Amino acid sequence: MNPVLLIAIPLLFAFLSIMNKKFARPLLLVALLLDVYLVFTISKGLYSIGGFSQYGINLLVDQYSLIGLMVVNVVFFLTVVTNCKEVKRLSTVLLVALAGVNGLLLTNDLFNLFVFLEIVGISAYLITSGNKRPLATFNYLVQGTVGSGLYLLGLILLYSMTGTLNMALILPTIVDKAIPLSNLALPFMLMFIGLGVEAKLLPFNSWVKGVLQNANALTSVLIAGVFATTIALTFGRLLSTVFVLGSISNIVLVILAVTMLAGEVAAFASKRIREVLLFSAIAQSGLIILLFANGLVIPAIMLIIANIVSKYILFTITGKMVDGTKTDEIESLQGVFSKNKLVGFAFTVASLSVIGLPLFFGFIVKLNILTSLFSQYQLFLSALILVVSLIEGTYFVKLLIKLWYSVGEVKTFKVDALVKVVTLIFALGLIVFGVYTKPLTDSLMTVPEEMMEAIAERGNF
Amino acid sequence: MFSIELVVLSTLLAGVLAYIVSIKLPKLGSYLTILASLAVFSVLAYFGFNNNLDAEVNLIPQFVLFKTSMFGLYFAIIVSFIFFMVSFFNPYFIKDYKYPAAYNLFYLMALAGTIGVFFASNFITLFIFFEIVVWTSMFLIPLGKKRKPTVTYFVFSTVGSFAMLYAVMFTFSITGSFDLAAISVLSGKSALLVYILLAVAGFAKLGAYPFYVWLPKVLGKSPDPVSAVFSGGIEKLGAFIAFMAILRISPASIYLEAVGMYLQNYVIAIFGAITIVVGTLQAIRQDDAKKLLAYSSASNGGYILVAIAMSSSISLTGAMYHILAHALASTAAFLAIAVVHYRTKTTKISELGGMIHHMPLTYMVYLMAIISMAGIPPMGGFISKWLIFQAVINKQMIIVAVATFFGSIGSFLYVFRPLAALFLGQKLPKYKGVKEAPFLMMIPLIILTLGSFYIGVIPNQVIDFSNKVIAEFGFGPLLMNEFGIQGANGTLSAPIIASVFGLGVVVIAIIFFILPKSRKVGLMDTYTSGEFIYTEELLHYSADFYAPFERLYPAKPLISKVYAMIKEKVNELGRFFKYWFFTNKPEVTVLWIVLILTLLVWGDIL
Amino acid sequence: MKKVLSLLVVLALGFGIINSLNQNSSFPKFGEADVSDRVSDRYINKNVTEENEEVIFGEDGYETGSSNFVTSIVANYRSFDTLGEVTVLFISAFGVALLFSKDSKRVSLNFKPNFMLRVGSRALFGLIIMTGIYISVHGHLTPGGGFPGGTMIASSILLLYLSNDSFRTKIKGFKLLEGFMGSLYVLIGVAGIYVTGYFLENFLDTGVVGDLFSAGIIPIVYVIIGLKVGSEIASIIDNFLTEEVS
Amino acid sequence: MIQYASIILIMLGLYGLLTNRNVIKIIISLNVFEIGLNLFIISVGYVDGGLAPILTGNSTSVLSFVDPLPHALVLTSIVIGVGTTALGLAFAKKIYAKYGTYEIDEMGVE
Repeated sequence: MNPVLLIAIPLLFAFLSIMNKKFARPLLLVALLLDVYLVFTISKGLYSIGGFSQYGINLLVDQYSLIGLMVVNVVFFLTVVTNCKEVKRLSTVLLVALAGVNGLLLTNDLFNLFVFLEIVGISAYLITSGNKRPLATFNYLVQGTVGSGLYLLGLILLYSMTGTLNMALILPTIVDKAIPLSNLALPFMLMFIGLGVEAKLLPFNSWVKGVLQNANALTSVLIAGVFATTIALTFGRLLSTVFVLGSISNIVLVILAVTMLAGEVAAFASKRIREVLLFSAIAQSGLIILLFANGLVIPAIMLIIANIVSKYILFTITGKMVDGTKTDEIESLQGVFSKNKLVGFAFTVASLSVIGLPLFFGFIVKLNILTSLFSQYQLFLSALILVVSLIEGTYFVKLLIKLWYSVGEVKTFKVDALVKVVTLIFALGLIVFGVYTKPLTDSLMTVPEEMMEAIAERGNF
Repeated sequence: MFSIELVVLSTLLAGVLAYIVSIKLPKLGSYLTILASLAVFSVLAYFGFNNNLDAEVNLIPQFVLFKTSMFGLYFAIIVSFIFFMVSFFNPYFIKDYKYPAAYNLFYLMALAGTIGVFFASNFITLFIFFEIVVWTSMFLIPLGKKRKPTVTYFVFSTVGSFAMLYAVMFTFSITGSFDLAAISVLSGKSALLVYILLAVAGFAKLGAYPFYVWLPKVLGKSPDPVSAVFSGGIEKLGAFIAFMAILRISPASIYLEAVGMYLQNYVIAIFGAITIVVGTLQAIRQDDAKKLLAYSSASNGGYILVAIAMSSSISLTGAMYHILAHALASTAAFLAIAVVHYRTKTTKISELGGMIHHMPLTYMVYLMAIISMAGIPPMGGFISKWLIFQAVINKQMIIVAVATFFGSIGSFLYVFRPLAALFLGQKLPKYKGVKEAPFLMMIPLIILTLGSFYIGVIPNQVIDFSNKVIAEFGFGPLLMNEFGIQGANGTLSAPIIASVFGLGVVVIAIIFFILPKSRKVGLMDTYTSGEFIYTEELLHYSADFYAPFERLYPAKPLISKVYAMIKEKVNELGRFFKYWFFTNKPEVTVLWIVLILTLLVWGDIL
Repeated sequence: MKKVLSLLVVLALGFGIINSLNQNSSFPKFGEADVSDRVSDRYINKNVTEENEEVIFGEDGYETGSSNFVTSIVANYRSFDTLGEVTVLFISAFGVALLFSKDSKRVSLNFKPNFMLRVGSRALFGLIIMTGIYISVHGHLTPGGGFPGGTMIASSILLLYLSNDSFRTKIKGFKLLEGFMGSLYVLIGVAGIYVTGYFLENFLDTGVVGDLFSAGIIPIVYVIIGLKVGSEIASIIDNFLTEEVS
Repeated sequence: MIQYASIILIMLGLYGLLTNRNVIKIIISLNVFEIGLNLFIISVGYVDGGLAPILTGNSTSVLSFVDPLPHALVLTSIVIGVGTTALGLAFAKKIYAKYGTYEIDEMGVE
């Protein structure tokens, strides 16, 4: 199957959906189902659009994008299914967002990536507009536009130096033309910042709080789960196959380290559950990009998978909880899980996995991260990661204990059976992967090699 | 043959089973915990003593590897025994818990975790099980009334386990191996780093200075069986790690001629000494019986550290012995207090009195336990302390010696407080109908006391075992014969001391029974010169028991202020970041972008 | 104070960037770009898939057949970008509608079109829409194309819009047109997969360079884009103009 | 060095974003930023004496043309800019509906 259908089908359905509003939601569900089906049937390879080999736009399906597509499409599907009520008039937007997300993961062209970045960005603005906080969304829009503008500036500088936009050709061209690293610092930094805005990296992420602190389950899972994962994967591909960090690696590492630390510390100081989760998400994305920047692709992907699953559970349940109890102050949510044990179980498993305790997937990920960091002899970074995860563990434990044990009266909230089932399955998945990870690690083994293959082939067929 | 893997897995499985059963029948589930921990203990003891444990791993995937060692076995048997003993209390307390099923699950999971730690063959296994113990036991704490200690426990435990993880990973990055033996290969600065980190891990878990503040919080506020398990069992993980760190790593450092040991060991000994002193001082001040015992646990951890740091045959035997003796005695003491708590619903010493009339057996158990903890013959604690004193004097460590003796004398003071005020003292009217412990609770109480007594009278078997253990670390055996242990400055003959002591008891008993009985007075029959008393509670025997001490120094450890400050600083930093980075202003982002780019483009010139 | 500081920082950055671009040996100086070294060289010579040294006006058999190189890139070599771009516009237009239809009710224009506007717009309407369609259709031959053409179409509709209140109510068909054109674009792309194996492949005869009926699917795509952009811009305007904050 | 004028335009846009606290002005600054960007992109493809990239009459592709690719990219970039501007204005209108002002400072703390 041609992977372009992953993008074309949602787009087609999006165009069709505005003709009659009634069909929008069914079309969305059908498109999602088709995409989920397609993801599991497409085969690896380089697919050209229009048949212009490496001179045109290509879609690259390797193990990396395949894993990303599977995770993102499945979670996207489940998010929509479990939040069917909130979808309402957003169906068309979600269809376009789906196309954008798949495009970001598939594309092998820098400018095409920019276009999809805009598509995803604009759909994200619209998705968050449901929060009734136009100023926050406007803020997001301004920052997103500046970010993608900077990305475009960096891209055009890169184009003028290398003469190509094909991601697989950039690195070989740099080598061929012997472009000095100092000349590449500016374009790569611009692109890094541009993507950093979307990836929630620290100095560029003042939009996150406004957008996510009042988000419902659908919005928060999409923004913090699906979109964040997509951006992280895209970022990861750029960092591992296109960017030559060279002289800017110090700035980049400082930015990422500060992101991690600030996210966790801010979460520690937060009193509201959605704030806690969103700051934790910021810190996690900092860590993910940090791993990519250090060339640790496999641990990064594992972390991404662990993250999207646990973020799905945490944000969905939190969304439902806030909907039901009309508050997101942790103090007034005390003991909510004593009436919703199954949901509480899923939430607990997800948080324990995020903390990185054994028997859960997060632990395996943490172990992998540290082993790889230490094999690079990154003593300071790994110490920082440990300190940060101590802070993270502290506030998550605090949160868990508060949510399980009440002091006064207990608020209740209702959760659909479907949400219960899905979160429970995800939670069990975290446990299963935490105990038996071999299939996953095996399938990740080939990722770095395959990523480099397209470069070695110079984007040829 | 019985494989360790099977023990661990079946314990986990039993936990799940107990969980499922307890959803409907919590009490039945708690009986299951008794059976399961009995099974674990007996399997370990039986196959362990016969050298018949199988370390092979077939079912658990990935990094997990086991090995058998006398060292691990010693700990495993003690801890599983403690878990088994405490489990007898579970059926009585289970109904008080908010989530009884979870209690049963986590109880057995924590047991499985500890067994895994003690038999781990590589550091990854060790760490995995260590962390399992941390989080499962963490969830046992809030089942009682208080939630806050959970976080405290998590933080301190995680500091320890992360220090260990860092050490493990660091060792791995140098030696390329996760094997436990790999740390011995290290040398120079890296060895010192790993040594310090592992020591921190041990300190944190054992509750040594400066990490001891979690002990009173957790042990004082947890459900009673949990406190007992922590004090007697889980805390010993710290000793296990400390043993490995101090004995397996030999960083090059200054050799102190005066005391005949390396600087780093001396530092550890000093920290142990501080722990002893601080723990003792705080314990004297506590009004809550459980908190008091918690501080005493901390100070006993100090003894173990001092003993390990001196690393000689006699001191290590002392450490091993002390681990066992303290596990037995402190579990017994905690369980005795648990009985009191169960019957009277309070652990405040000042609210209790005269319990000896209601529960004489519990009183006896407690008495024997504190005798052991204070190091008085004929209990196990006496022998261990004697060994440690011998080693200290032998090494001529003045400061440490002073601290250990101070701790020993101090322990008279603090164990006497609950004894005198809680069990003895005057009966309070409100506890009129209070009865003796239920039958099932009596079993562990009696067994623990007898065990404590046994090792105090006949130390040979334990020393035999511990000789095998220290041989694994390359130390020669401690000499002994049927009558006594050969110390540096003399021989200790436990049976003789015990019989002399027994004789004394008999004589006193005869005197006590022959002499005329004293007049029994009313419950609150306090009097003062002609005045009518309105607030008779204040004049009760147990009120303001150690008032002079309480005036001397504050009840809260000074170090806890430091921790509170750290927490406040992190909070402040968080607010700072929230204010500067997460404001809802687009220009902040733009400003940062501009600044970073400016830094980049001018970076070469500036 | 804030302004001065901002100015200083921004100036520093601006000169820094200019300075670093100036010193950057790999970045071609203005006007010295070496096109032969870039991928565009292939686009100009139309030899991405076939070997030919030069493209001559009035001959046939080239891979795209568009005499406007920019168009050949926009609608053929990088047509996928254009699809994405159309999607961006589409989702923006939809978003504007989504945002406005939420909490305020629709009201009509709040001014009465005067005589000049009514007559003038009728006169101009035809001219503008003709120009718009011409530009769209000749996108592969002359500067312009679907986007400017579409915008012109939209502006002609805007004129009618302003001059005739009753016209406004009739144009519900925009959505249909927009959706239909978008779907058509995607379907042409998908058709490519089944005709030749590549999405958005130029599967029609490319004809003679310079002819109106040449360049395969490029003019078709551009007409689609023109109509789509026109209807989208019109619907954005519609939303902004008729929306009264209530 | 006409090319650097576009950089100055970009900087002007950033300056506007830094100093303005009015929603509409922010959108205008954003547009200035984008225009600078687009000009810069086109300038990258300029060749001294190059023809507009359209074949006319009997010309052949051997002649020197300016780089057509940046033109195509700019086309996309402009359209995307239009989309975001439209959306930004829509949000501005929503903000006005909610707060009754375009000045961010007058909206109070959210």
